[in-house]
Amino acid sequence: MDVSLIISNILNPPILFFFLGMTAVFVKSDLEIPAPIPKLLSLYLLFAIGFKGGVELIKSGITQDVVLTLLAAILMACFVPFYTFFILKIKLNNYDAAAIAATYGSISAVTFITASAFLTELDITFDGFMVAALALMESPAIIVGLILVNLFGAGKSQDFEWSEVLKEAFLNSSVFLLVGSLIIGVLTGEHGWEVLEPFTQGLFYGVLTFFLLDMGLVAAQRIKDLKKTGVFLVGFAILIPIVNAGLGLVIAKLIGMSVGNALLFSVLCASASYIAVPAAMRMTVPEANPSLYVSTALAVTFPFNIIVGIPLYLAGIKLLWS
Amino acid sequence: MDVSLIISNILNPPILFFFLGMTAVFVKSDLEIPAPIPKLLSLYLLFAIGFKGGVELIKSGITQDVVLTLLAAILMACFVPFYTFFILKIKLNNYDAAAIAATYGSISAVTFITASAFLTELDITFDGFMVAALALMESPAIIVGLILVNLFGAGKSQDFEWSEVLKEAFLNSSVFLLVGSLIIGVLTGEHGWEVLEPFTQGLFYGVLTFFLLDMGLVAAQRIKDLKKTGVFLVGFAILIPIVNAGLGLVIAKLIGMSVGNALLFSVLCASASYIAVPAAMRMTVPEANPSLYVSTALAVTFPFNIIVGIPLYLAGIKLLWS
Amino acid sequence: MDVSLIISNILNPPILFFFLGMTAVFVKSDLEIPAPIPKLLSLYLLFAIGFKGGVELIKSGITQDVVLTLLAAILMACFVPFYTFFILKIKLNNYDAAAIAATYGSISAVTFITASAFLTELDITFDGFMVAALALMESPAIIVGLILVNLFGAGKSQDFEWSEVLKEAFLNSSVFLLVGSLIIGVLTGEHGWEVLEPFTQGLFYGVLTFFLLDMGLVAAQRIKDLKKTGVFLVGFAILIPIVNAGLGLVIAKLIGMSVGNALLFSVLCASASYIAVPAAMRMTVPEANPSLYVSTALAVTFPFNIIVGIPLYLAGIKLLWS
Amino acid sequence: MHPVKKIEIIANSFELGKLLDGLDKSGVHGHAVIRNVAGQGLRGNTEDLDYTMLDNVYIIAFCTPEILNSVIEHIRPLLNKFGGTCYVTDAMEIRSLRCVSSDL
Amino acid sequence: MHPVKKIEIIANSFELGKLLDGLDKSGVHGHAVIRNVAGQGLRGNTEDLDYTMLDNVYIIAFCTPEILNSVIEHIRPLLNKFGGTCYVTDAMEIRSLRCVSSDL
Amino acid sequence: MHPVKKIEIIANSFELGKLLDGLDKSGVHGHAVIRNVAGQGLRGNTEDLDYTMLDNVYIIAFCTPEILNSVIEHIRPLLNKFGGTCYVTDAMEIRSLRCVSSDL
Ligand SMILES: Nc1ncnc2c1ncn2[C@@H]1O[C@H](COP(=O)(O)O)[C@@H](O)[C@H]1O
Ligand SMILES: Nc1ncnc2c1ncn2[C@@H]1O[C@H](COP(=O)(O)O)[C@@H](O)[C@H]1O
Ligand SMILES: Nc1ncnc2c1ncn2[C@@H]1O[C@H](COP(=O)(O)O)[C@@H](O)[C@H]1O
Ligand code: NA
Ligand code: NA
Ligand code: NA
Repeated sequence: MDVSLIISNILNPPILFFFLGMTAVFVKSDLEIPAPIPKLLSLYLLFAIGFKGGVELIKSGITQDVVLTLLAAILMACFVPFYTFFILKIKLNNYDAAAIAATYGSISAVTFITASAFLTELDITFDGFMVAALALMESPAIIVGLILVNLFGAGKSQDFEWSEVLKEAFLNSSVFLLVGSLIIGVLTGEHGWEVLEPFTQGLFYGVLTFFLLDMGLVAAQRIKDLKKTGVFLVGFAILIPIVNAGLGLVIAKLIGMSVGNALLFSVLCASASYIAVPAAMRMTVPEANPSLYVSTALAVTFPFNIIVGIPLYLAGIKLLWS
Repeated sequence: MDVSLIISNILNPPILFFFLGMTAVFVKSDLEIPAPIPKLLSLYLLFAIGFKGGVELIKSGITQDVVLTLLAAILMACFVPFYTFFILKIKLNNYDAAAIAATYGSISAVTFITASAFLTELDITFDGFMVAALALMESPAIIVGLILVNLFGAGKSQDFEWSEVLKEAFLNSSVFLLVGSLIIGVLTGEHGWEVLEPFTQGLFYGVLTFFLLDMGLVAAQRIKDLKKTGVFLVGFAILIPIVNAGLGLVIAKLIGMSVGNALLFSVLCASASYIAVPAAMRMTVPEANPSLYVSTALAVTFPFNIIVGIPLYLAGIKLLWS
Repeated sequence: MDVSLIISNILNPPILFFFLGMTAVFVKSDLEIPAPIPKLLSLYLLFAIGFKGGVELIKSGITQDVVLTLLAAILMACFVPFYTFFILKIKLNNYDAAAIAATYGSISAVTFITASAFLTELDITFDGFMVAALALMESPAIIVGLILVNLFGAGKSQDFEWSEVLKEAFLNSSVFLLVGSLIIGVLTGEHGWEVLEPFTQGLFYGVLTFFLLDMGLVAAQRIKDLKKTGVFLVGFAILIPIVNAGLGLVIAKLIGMSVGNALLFSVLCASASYIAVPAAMRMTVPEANPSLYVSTALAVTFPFNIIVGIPLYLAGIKLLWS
Repeated sequence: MHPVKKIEIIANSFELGKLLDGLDKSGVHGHAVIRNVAGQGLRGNTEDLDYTMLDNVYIIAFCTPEILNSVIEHIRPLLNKFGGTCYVTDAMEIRSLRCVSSDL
Repeated sequence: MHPVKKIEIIANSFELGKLLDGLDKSGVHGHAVIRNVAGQGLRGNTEDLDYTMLDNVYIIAFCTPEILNSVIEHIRPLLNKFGGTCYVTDAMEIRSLRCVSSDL
Repeated sequence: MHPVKKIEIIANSFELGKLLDGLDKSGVHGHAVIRNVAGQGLRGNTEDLDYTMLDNVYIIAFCTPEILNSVIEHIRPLLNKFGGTCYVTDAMEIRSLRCVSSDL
């Protein structure tokens, strides 16, 4: 069953263009999407998903479901970096372990968006407030990571300024635009939706497809770094997402989420950040090696999730929920 | 009455995203829309508004209304820099006074576009030839400004080349693209409209929203400059637009414009240029201080007009017209 | 008859915006579409046309018509650089002759796209597999050009690495994205088409229009180079496309193409490459003068084809086919 | 023409603000900044984080020879902490320092 | 290797055309131009007009020492009128000046 | 502060990979690269191919004086074949070369 889901997932334009991007790198084509176009596409996606989430949130209202989901989101965002840190310490120094743990505690908005497009394809509904969960799960891991560095750091305490760290955690452009668009969606509601619909809805799937072409290029360029990261980390980058998705599923079942919401939640748990957290770690833990945390998240976990993970987790949900 | 209009204006996505952009600067988020994306968005808006104006102009034909409106537009574009120059001379040197006067004599296309979106929201019609008025009001103030500098400049006459100045005034990219798109709209008419409609109409509101996010960022960054400009100029930047809009209203009433056209005309009178005129002034009056003329137009007059001005002027029109 | 077709072609938004771009350069307006926006637009166009071609190819299936057309395409792509080389050698050295011959043997995707928009305007159908012909005709001329240089080069054989040359020929970003999108169109079929349609179809005409504005700017900037290229090459750049289109027509008639396909095929034969081939030639035949091969293709052949050529060739087809 | 020192700094764009502050404090009030510089140094390739837009900046500042030591004092600790390189060259200034509106 | 002078000019992009003309007239036919340079100088921050795309350019031109004076003559008036800075450094040229197609 | 040589190369972006390889082989492991440089040289204007994105790059590399000759040996053939220019200047290095995490 999962295999047929995986294949039907793979035969979608976004995933196929992701492969096309990877292929371009492997065959050494000079295809590239020059800066700042990928930035434009990602701003658009955050804007569109946030706005849509807000519009739907105001329609559903803030129910008990919403509150439970958001609490579960924060819980997982704090727990994941904590437990993975101790796994990572087996092979890595404290700095690298903390940075990677933070990366996996946070989320990847593109993975979330790809999962939501996958659900739309299959006509499975999900709620707008999941976007709020997405926003809430981005930042806590950065804070947890830094606390871990301070607790286990090499004797001397880090001299970074907490104000700068908190700013980077909660006001980085992704979180800011996502939350801002969500709030504007709440404020303008159905009426705002109608006027923006051809832009935020009509183009959404196409922009996602185009953006995944770029992600394929970027992810494939990172693959050569995996030699440096070693087998331990590559294994970590595949197994931990499955474990986290599993934890997510159990929680989702416990608090009674719908199938669509449960998938998005487990995808959030399974995904790792390759933009916001790396930037924060470079600034606050300069001792950690960026190759390690960027490459595992980008070249292993991201492709794994969008190709295999999403349909796999859905298969798991169908099993548990039926 | 104006208050309810202001609030309904504020609760629109474009204005809310403008606030979001400003907020990003105030809380020091790293949100930015990297160059040249804002340029792309503004080229698109000029292209779309010009083309639509042309298509509608050919439908309505060149009536007496059109001619009267365009004459009124040129009149105001020449009169405003002239009278404001003498007000500005009270506190400023001749160079700065002329540059700022030219800025306020010209117009801001984005303010115009925001006003037209506002009218569309309220189902108030307006005519395509207002875009021709927009185009005609951009350049004259540059010429008037330079004449003022030459008349009142510090003894020696300026040695700029008039050919370069006229080129900058009438062939700068905004005016050129706007007029060009308008003419093409006239030439291709209904048929051209149909094929381009998903592009020029469908995306319009979304692109405007996205662009105002960037304008919010840019305007807020300018606010710190206002310390240098002083209370006199900040007051000028709020009061003069109201005065100019009032003058515009009276003229609009006299020549019998419709409510929609009257609003657009008064918005044109009230708005100030922050792209074309500053570029021309930097080139021809290097003695003037760019901070003064850019910051007042961008950080005070622009936000004032799109947030408070547009609904305020409409309230005024409703009073006068009823 | 051709004149009325030419005029109706000229009065379309894409062609008019092409003129607008050229006009901007002639009157020295500062209008420009900053990099990398033109790149974004051209990536989009390749993506959209390739994807649409793939979707349609799978609908029609691979018939004898398809195979014959593709064979004809490869034939012409090899024959044109060969015969033009000997014409060019009359006035030019071997290096320049080979580079220009390769340029005219290859194709211009934008010319093809403009022709397909022209057909859509006129409600003349054409087949998706013509996009495959487009892709197949891009590369062979590069190889033929290099063989000619090696055969007739100045005594010493060129020391370029064939692997690099082949890579540039078959994996350059245009060919790669076009073929990749085509394959993905084949794989996702009708279903993929539906989800991407607002993006790939809705915006297509508008993006083409915008892109031709940029092409007008670029082509006009090249016109000043034509002094250097001389009368011989300018004549070549107009006459050879007509000859090639004629050859294309005859072949199209022989193998029984439809009117729409025949036009696209003759446009492919008539057009010259100004991106992929110049890049390959700069790398492999550094002795040739880039001004010669870029300027003729871009400032003469491209405008000639989209303004006069396309309707002219269609008139020829109507004559031959009736 | 009078002699000046040219200071060139290549560092991560994150540190740009701090470096310019450092220059300003040591009395160098003019500078030029080129962004989006790719590079490779002691800590490896800038590509490590390129996707996150953490590229290098190249700062050029000309100053009078007297204040060079003060500049070094202010800049060196930043480079030590965050990485980056700094070089000094001798140059001659040509621009006349007279007021802007007085044409020659 | 033979000695050359390196000329560096930082000025507003508006003046680029005139500056390159000036270099050309004084006999410097090679140059490299970097655009989008941010900066701060006597007249304050380039950000003053950044929204209007009036950023700085950084021009680099290497020339033989003999023509340096001619360059200064042509460039100085432009800098005085519109602002911008110019510096000269000593350098050595490495490129062999032989014709392109003659491989070493 | 110790003396170093500054190497500046301006060449077509196509050759970037080969030039950096050349630097690396001759022992220069640090460099900075500025892309999108416009220019004019012996072979005319870069605009000749600008539409095809074949613009120039500006490579800056500081190295110890000893390896300069090795650098020249590796770079010169590339410049002769494909065009491009290379200049060398004297400079002083300021950055302390100590390890990154040891704050001053
Ligand atoms: N020897 C060098 N020459 C030129 N640029 C250098 C050199 N060493 C380092 N850099 C630049 O300075 C940046 C930071 O250097 P590092 O802190 O050594 O990693 C690198 O990314 C390079 O762009
Ligand atoms: N001392 C300096 N060092 C480096 N760049 C400078 C210096 N002074 C001025 N500049 C650059 O030259 C531009 C114009 O200078 P100015 O005419 O003094 O405003 C500034 O925006 C800076 O980018
Ligand atoms: N004298 C020079 N000064 C500065 N840059 C130069 C000089 N000569 C050539 N260049 C640059 O080097 C590139 C290649 O030079 P060339 O091989 O001579 O065409 C040119 O496009 C310029 O950007
Ligand atoms: Na996670
Ligand atoms: Na006005
Ligand atoms: Na051809």
